[in-house]
Amino acid sequence: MPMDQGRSPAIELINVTRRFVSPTGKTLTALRDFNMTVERGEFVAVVGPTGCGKSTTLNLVTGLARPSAGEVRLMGGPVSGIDPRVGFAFQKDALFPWKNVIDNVMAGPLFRGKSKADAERMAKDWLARVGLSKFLHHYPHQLSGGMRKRVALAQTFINEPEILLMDEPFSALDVQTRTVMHEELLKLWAERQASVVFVTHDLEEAVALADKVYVLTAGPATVKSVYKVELPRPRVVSEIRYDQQFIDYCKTIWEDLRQEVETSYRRASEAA
Amino acid sequence: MPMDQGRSPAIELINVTRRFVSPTGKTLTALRDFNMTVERGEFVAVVGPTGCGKSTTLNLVTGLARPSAGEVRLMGGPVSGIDPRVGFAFQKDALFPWKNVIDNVMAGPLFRGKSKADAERMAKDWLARVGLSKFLHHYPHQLSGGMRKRVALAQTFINEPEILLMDEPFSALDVQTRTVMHEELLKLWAERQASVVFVTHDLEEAVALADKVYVLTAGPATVKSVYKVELPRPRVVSEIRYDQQFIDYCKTIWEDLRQEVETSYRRASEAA
Amino acid sequence: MANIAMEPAAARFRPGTSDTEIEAAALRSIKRRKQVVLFWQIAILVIALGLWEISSQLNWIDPFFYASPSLVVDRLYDWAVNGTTEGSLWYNLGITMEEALIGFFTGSIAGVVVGIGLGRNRMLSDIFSVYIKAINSIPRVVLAPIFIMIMGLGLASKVALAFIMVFFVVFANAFQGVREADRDMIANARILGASDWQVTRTVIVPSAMSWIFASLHVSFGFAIIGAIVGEFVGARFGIGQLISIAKGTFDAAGMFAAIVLVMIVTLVAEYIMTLVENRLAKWRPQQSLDTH
Amino acid sequence: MANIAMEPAAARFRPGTSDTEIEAAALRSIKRRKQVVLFWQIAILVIALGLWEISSQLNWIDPFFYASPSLVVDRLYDWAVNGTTEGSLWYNLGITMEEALIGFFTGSIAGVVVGIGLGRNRMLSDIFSVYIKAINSIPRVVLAPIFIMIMGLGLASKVALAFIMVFFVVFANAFQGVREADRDMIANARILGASDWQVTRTVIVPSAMSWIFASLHVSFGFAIIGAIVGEFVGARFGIGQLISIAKGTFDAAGMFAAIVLVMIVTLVAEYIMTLVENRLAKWRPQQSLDTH
Amino acid sequence: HAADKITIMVGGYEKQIYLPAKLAEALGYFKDEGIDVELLNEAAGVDAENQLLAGAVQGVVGFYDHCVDLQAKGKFIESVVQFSQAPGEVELVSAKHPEIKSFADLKGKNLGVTGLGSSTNFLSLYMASKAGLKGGDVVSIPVGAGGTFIAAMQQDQIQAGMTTEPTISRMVKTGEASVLVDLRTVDSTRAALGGTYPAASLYMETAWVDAHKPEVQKLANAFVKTLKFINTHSAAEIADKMPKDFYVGDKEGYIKALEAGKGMFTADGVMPEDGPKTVLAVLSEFSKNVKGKQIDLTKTYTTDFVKQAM
Ligand SMILES: Nc1ncnc2c1ncn2[C@@H]1O[C@H](COP(=O)(O)OP(=O)(O)OP(=O)(O)O)[C@@H](O)[C@H]1O
Ligand SMILES: Nc1ncnc2c1ncn2[C@@H]1O[C@H](COP(=O)(O)OP(=O)(O)OP(=O)(O)O)[C@@H](O)[C@H]1O
Ligand SMILES: [Mg+2]
Ligand SMILES: [Mg+2]
Repeated sequence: MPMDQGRSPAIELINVTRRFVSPTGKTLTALRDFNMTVERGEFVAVVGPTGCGKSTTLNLVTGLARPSAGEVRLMGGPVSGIDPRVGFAFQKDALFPWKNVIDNVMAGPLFRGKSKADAERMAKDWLARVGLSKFLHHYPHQLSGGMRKRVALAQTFINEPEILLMDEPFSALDVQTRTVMHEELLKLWAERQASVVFVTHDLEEAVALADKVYVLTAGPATVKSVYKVELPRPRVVSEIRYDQQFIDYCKTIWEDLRQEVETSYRRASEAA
Repeated sequence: MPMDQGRSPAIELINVTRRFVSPTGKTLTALRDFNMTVERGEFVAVVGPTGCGKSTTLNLVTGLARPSAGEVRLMGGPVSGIDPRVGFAFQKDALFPWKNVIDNVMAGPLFRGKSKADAERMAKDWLARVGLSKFLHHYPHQLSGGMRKRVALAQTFINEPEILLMDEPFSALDVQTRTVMHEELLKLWAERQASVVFVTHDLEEAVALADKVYVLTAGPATVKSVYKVELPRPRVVSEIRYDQQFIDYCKTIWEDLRQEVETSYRRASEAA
Repeated sequence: MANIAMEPAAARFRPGTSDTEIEAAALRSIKRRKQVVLFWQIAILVIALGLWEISSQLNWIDPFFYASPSLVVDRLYDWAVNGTTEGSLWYNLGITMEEALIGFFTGSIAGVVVGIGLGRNRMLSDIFSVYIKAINSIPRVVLAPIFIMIMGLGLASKVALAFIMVFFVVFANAFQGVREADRDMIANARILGASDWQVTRTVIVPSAMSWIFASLHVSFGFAIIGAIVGEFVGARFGIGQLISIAKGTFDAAGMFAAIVLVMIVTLVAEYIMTLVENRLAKWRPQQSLDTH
Repeated sequence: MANIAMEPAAARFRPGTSDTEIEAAALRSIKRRKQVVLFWQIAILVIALGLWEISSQLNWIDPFFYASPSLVVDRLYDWAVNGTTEGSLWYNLGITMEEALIGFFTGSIAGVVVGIGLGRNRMLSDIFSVYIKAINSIPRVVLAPIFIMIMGLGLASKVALAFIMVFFVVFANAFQGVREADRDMIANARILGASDWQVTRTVIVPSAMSWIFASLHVSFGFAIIGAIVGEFVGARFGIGQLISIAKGTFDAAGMFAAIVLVMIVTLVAEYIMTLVENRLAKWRPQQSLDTH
Repeated sequence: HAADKITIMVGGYEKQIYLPAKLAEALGYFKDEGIDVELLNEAAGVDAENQLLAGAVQGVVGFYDHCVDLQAKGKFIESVVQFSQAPGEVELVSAKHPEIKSFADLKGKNLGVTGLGSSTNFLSLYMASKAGLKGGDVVSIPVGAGGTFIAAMQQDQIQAGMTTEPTISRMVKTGEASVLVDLRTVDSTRAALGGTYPAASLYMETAWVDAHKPEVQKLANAFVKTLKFINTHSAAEIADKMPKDFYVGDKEGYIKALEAGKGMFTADGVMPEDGPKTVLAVLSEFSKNVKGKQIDLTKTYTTDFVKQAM
């Protein structure tokens, strides 16, 4: 796999800080001196208390937002605007309400200059994989929450991005569908040798999928600790949960995370 | 608890059918001959494959939508329009973007004729419970996904509804915050002797919280089976997961559900 | 009825009612609704015209100024059958419609293009919106003679007036429509690989569509007004001329007849526009399609 | 710049730069942006006026018809210092402003109220929108004399004209704004216990606000036009009178001077309106407030 | 009652043909008579009559032919003070068409008029028919007045046209047009139309006049005095009394135009004997309203008040 040996990492966040002005006029620091490196072909999971700054981090990587200080680098170059190699599954789906399901999924390939026939074939294929073949012509408002999320995933996956960012992509899905999605994701990752950053609240999911798990501190987010998950690949997500090593990983990370979540919750509860 | 002995149940769905016209002109049946009874003071969890019709069911109970056939009854009377005794946490939050956090939470009490001071006091209290005291004056777009969800919960809880409908309320929260929310929910339920219908994809959550778990079939949803969870109350959600009885419940229901989810997935994948 | 989130009260069915029965009932209820609307529309029209006729018959209002429906109908009939002093009615109507339609299309296209252009480019909009607003405040009646001086008495000057009536309304809405486009959706499109132009075409334009249509609904009337104002100031044919002659000869019936004609044409245009809009907006949640 | 989802290019800071430094840089960049905008605005103004002046000096265009900036400024200065033949300039301006402002406020309030009323009640809107559209197509120049006949030559008839210019534009937008209000939000409000009126007040009105403001921005210009058209048909004082006399006496400079005056007033009103709008819309995501 | 305000609408009080209105005010004659007169301006002549009939104004300064026209429609208004005995208009011919030397040469040409159905329209057609042209030989094009008239002639959309000051002076000065028929003096009007043509006048509703004789008398007094003033003063002296905005920039031109046109005003406000007949002749030939109707000309004017005023 030659791409894995590429000298520069896929994603680098170097001493990144991101501030917002809060309505009371004070600045709110969402990220402070944040450092993270994702090698090419690596699968990184990010966990942390709610509101700590995970989505903010992904936004910086996409180029949708800029750091207040520090630097973000993609494939060795600085981020300037939106990079065509990046795919991003938003936390809150952003489907186009005026396009039906298949047109939504076809949007990416069409934007990227694929022919209509190709795009349609690919879209049908991906919609079959996410289990929505029967809903090609429904409009987003006619779908359930989980179905919309799956359309959004197909929309992202169809572009087969080199760098794949996902913000809690599977939280609206039932366990079984989630398993199917896990497998599709791992397949895509392996085939494309993509680099993945995967934000989730489900620790088991994080350990089952990732090479590295980043645990973030309560906001302003910094990296608290990084765990290398050395479970053998290929992993069968539905079975791995009975593996003792897996359970140990989960326990360790859970302990680590719990402290942060507690800090976060305590801190947030104190009256401003 | 005299209210528990009230003769008529809190919610009754009798032979309810709900159809939609799909874009291809065919009718899509989301619910068919659906029957469900929630006694007063009962805590019911609903699980089922994504897209089977859970949200549709809740919509019918609120009165936001009407059944195509069959009848929905609340507290013994037919549903006609929106009932003030119902509280509903939407699957997709519907905060008012032009109101800041505290104004969003105060909306309910103010609508219901509470004084501004009272509403503010209550809202502050609830925001502290969901851990957002520091964000009173933020606008929704300045919050993270999990924070928005918590505002929406405070907005629903503050009305202390007699009938509480919740559509995947905690899926965007980290485990710790979720635990806190579970406890708040159980407290509210116990204090108000409310009747709760709780839709979730997290089976453990369902079993840990509910008196009864409804398992729905793949859409068109009908009730596949109902499980009475006879774990002692009060339950401490964070500890119950190590209880053998709990684990058994989960296993049984999981098996039951898995078949449905598989059917659902298989059926949906077949090209329409 | 007052709550748009609620669905219209539907008949309640016993369990087991078949789909066809339910659909038939839904269709019936839609049809009944249409009938009620039509009934009231006609009732209001009849009452208004009746009042007008009676008060002018009884001289409560002076028919010299306000004519009466029967006189207006007479005049319209006469014009339709015998033509006007300035040639056939249809020819005059055609002239005005030509001016108004060209002005309407060019004006709304320009309004949409400039609105979207400035809406997407904050620097340009900051610089130019001041000028656009200033120009919008020039009375069109003052512009009319200037346009005629520059462009002559022919089609061009009237089209220009219709254009300028339409442009600003459409511009204002297209501009704001662009500003209101959902940021997440734009971000999503860009990440999916859309170029600037593709974002405009697939996200900005569709989401500004309801804004643009809202302005088009008033604009067609404005385009006709523009054409007529131009014809007032100088023209050989057209509805504006008919009105101006009628005014000059104290012919109230003629004036109202011309106005009625304009109204009818506008309503037809409006109807066509609504059809187009409904076609374009077929992705929107529509309650009446639900089977109850 | 072309992509509104992207944030403006910001300076890149070394790690460790303090918050105050970063904020100062942000403020600087905002200030620089304002300066660039102002520069271009002035540049365009100067170039346009310069071209006008030169071409009239060199007789490329006939200053008899099109005056020239210097003549217009002279006339404005003269009016301001010595008054017009019809009394002090400010008095005339005041009259027109009074008519326009009353018409603007009543027209936009009526437009909003009727728009929201019909927007929330589909039956009423189905019945009445036909009539509203028909009335909108009546040329205002035809209405002017009718209004004066009914309401006399005083303030009332001009206000009515300004009203009718404003009403339809605001109505169309308020109506569509109501229709576009998010259904989930309405549902949420109702479930939280809101009455119909509370839903209107707390959900419908705020979400239609940007629609309403979009129409108000064009409407103020329209209100002035209405007032001036009314003054054309018959009045003693007012900017419309000044324009009409200037036209009658081939006083191009006077005509343009009056128009310039109207423009300035409109821009001031526009500025105030933007301030109000920004205040009301302070909940919206605003990029320039981010510290970079 | 005498203190009540009398509102008079003028069809453009900056126009020289309606000059007596503003002049009377400037000379203070209304005040001298103890009446409170408000002059209102109105750009397009025809609306004024409607306002008069609707009672919004008590008097109108406008063309006498409306009195005839309205009688055909059953409305009775009468000229109380007759300002002019000539229309004050001029048929201009474009310099691009030197071949046009008389009305007869206009065959097949486009004639500019202010509006279809306006006095300029009827007068043009009348003169054309007097010159032996038949209906359809000339085409009337409504071009308004002022800039649009000039533009239409420059663009050769009209080869000749009837208009008033200050357009006349302007076009003659620039050499773009010359005078074909001058209807500003009594003599040339007689020559062209076969009689005097009473035009600018103060007219009022007959019923109102009958009910307000004292006020009307005072008005007549003021206007007759004004007309005398015009007769006894030079154009320059009159111009001095007028608001300066009326002759912006080109006072000389204004005075010259006034000199040329001063002769159209009556000396005493009395309706010239042969005037109404000419008007009726013109209207009954070309106005749809008047054609074939029985008109009682004596009811279209009164000289009672002006005679008293002398
Ligand atoms: N536009 C904004 N203005 C002000 N503050 C903001 C803005 N966007 C985000 N924040 C703040 O930044 C912090 C981090 O938000 P972020 O969305 O990155 O959290 P998150 O880790 O994704 O949380 P979750 O798990 O709930 O999605 C929060 O405290 C939020 O209030
Ligand atoms: N407005 C609509 N028009 C047509 N079909 C609809 C509409 N709303 C829902 N449906 C269909 O009804 C079915 C049930 O939807 P519902 O939202 O109730 O599912 P759900 O059980 O809540 O799923 P999830 O777990 O994904 O939220 C889906 O197949 C969906 O496509
Ligand atoms: Mg997030
Ligand atoms: Mg759902």
